[in-house]
Amino acid sequence: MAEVKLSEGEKCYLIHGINDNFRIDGRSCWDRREIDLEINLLPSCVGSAQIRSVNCSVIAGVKMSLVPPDPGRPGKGKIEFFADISANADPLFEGRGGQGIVVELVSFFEDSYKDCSLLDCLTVVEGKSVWCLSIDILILEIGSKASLYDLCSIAVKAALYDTRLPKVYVNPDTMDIEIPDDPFDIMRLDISQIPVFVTVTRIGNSYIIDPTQEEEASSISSLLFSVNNCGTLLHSKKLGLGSLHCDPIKELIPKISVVALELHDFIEDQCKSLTS
Amino acid sequence: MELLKIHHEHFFSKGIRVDGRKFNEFRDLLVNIDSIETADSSIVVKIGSTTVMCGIKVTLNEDVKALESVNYSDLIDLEIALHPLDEDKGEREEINSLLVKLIKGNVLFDHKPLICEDEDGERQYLTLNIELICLNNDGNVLDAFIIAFLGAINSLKFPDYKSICDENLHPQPTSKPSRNNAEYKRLNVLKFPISITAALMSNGNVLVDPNRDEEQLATGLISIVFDVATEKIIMIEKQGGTPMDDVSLLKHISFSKSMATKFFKTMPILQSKGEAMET
Amino acid sequence: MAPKLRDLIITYNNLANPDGSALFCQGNTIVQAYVFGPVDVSNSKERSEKASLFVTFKPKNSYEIRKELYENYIRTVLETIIHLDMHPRTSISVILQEMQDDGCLLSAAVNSACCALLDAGIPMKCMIASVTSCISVDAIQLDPNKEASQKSDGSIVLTFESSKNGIISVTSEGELTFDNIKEAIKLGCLASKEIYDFYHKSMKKRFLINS
Amino acid sequence: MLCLPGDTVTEDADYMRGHGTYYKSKVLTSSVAGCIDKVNKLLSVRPLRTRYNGEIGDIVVGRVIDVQTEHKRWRIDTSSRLDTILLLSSVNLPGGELRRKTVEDELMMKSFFKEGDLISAEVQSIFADGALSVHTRNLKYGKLGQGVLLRVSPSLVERRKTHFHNLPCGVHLILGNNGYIWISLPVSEGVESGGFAINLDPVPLADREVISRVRNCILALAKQKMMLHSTSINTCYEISQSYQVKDLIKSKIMTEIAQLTNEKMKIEELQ
Repeated sequence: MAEVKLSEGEKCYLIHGINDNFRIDGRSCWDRREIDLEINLLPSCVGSAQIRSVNCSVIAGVKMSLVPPDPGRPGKGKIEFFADISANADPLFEGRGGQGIVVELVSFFEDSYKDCSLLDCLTVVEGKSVWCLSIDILILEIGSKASLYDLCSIAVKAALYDTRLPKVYVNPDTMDIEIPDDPFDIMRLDISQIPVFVTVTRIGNSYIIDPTQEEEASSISSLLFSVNNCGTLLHSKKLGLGSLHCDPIKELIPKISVVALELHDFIEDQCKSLTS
Repeated sequence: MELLKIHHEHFFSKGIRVDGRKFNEFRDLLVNIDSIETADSSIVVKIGSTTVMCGIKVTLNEDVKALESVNYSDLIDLEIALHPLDEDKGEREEINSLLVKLIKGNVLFDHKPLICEDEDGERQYLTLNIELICLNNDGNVLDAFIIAFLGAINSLKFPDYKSICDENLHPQPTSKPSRNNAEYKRLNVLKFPISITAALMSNGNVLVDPNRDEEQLATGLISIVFDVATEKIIMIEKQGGTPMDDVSLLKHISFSKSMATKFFKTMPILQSKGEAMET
Repeated sequence: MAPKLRDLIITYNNLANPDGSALFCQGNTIVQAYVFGPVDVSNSKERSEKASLFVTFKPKNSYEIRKELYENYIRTVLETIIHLDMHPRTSISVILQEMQDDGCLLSAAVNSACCALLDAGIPMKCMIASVTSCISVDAIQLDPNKEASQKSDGSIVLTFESSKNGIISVTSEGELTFDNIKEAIKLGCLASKEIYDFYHKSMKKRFLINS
Repeated sequence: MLCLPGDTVTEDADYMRGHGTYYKSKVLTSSVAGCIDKVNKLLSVRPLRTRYNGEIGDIVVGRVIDVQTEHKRWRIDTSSRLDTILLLSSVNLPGGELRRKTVEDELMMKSFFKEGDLISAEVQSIFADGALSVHTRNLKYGKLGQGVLLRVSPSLVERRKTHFHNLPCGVHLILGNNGYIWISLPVSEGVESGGFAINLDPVPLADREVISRVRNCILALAKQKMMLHSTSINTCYEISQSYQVKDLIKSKIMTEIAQLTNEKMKIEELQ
């Protein structure tokens, strides 16, 4: 992503606008741009989703395998995340440039999913064998870094919605695992508990969501939250260098829950309408 | 560059090349085996003034033991170096990837002798450390490398794994045991790759075995590797450059095939098991 | 019966940031191509007489060994057809992302690169079409899927150019006979015409939408 | 007519070679995918999308990439193939047109234009390798103040007599030939001081709404590859009034207003 450098005039215009709750494209601070979601597009994955917004495009694919569980967590499945900024969305990313974002993204996903209830339904034989879901996140294009997190979380959640695992039968005597060939004998995952990410970006004296590239260039820093379907904050992280004062953040939290719930509803509605 | 081109084209118009060769003629070939004492097999090949060297050393391989099944390609360790003073990164990568594809991608020899069992019935694996070095690059390094590789594999003799183990423990580079020892093993070569490289010139001429000047003037290179035992094509590689129509391409392939066969017959080192050359 | 390619789908300009982009599907093999440039380039990579071309192939799993072979092959093909001398001191980068491999990945990558270059409006001498055929003991198959190509004894990838239908690049794997190659060229010639037709059709569609 | 690379444009030797074509053994051949454009005897093929091909006299909007004091020039991004050059000798410095440029001015270059600044300028000359050299030696040109920059494909902006527009809705618009479009409030005459001082007072909300509406209208038109000029933008602006500004970034509505604009303009052309 080429670092956009703004002129003083542009920056000033932009920040004043946000203080008036009227952004350059006419949105208010808490409006999101259109999101276009598609699921079930990669036949080689058990679940996949693509998400597109202005200047941003992310594909998530899920693959599965049977593995022994971690000794400390015998009844829990595993989820692994891999991310790749494909084709460096811009030549400036070439090589190591994109690596920082990828590492941050993956570690935030791992932390947010660590105690997700989804892991419980991935157990096949407790202590012996569990499903391991490998989730590949392929970032084709980046608009702004802050909105990338939000979009990736939606793509992953939608891909998990789309995921169909084969039903597994365990022979009670030998404890052997049988996977029937029947393509219709499948189970779906309960995705309701899966968190989504909401990033708020501080510009001037206000917080906004889903910043454009220009807005991000004039921001001080961003806060990233993962929120589950009850509106509870699971995990958070600060992006960028600027320092933020605590009090306004406290006031933000109810607002973030609302935004997150909207996203949860959006994913559910979209996925339902896409599958029916 | 322009002058060089005019110079060469002057000769082409008379049907010969600057060094006096015909278009379809190879340069003189010189082969010298066992020039490196510390290697288990070594060979120096000169095509004109292009000089390459291939050395093979057999060592014990501990790494592959962890693998579930050990394949042919796991037992080859290939290292390729163009002359360090003459390093063109693009060219090196290209030759490197082609040779890896040829040597590791095809089962060229029977690798069973490299897998041994010790007294406890445990499997031990030997690796061929093959080093291909270009000492002087005057064009057509690929063909020279392949001849060197084939020659070196052919004349390779290695002791069984126990003495290699001993050698690892107490290295004795000076006391190299005599080669006539009956305990030495050989590899059974299955395929005999011979490569014919030609340069396509802008005026439509096709020059076999181009030297460096000709390579630089060429608008494209085509290499075809034949297995002379079966007369099959193991690899055909033309990367970019002037397009060739189907007729001339096929013509070139059949010509190269006869060339490769002829070439092979003139070189006993490549066909025999190496004994004939040792005297 | 004329041998058939799998269904082709091209989506041009599917991304906003690059100068040109194309999503190329050949059956279930999908490659996303991006083109950036011609743009100014750092002094170390600059060539005073023509544009520098960079090709990056991004496999799905990063330990793919064919990456370098593919990059070399594609770069040499593109160097032949792009008018590099028209934009001196600039760089053109072509980035190819494997999205899904169901056989003929190299061919799909070459074709997708051609589409993205068309989309970016980069001057080229002609178009290219790459066709893979795989050979087993008794049969030759055009545009095989992954399963078929794994079963076969050898494969050959031919890249044709559109002006005289000459062969720009050839690369092969496994053992082939002379007749195999002859047959593959014949099939490839026919198939490449089909691909050019498809380029025409898909471009026409794109122009119609936008005018 | 649609041409793809390698297709013959014409076999008639009378025609001249334009952009997007080349001679292949004396036959004029297309080198890009695009439509054939015929101007008298000049044949060119115009692709849907390319980088900006500058011509002398073009008006461009660009962003300063860096200041090269040692070369006495600025590098400007104009979405051209090579970075555009603005020489210190091609700018008017505060204090009059004929002022001599001194060593102090060289050291002060950064205070005139610095990295990230936006400028409007005119193409002065084209170097042999295709790089552009621009100048700002006119009061119209110079540094741009508060406003919004848009980037569209250069092929959507036609070469016209004027690229500076004061739209009836009350915004000032610079349609750069390079596809960079600048939207701001109108600058009152006489205030332009070679554009070195800029006004940073907050812009009233009502004016902001107009600017954003124009911005979204231009994006809607550009998405449908419609040519951008004052007429099309004005028409679209009026049509867009039935929607709120923030709805204009929804793709459905964008398509709708662009199509309505297209129809309305066709009707007006007929009249």
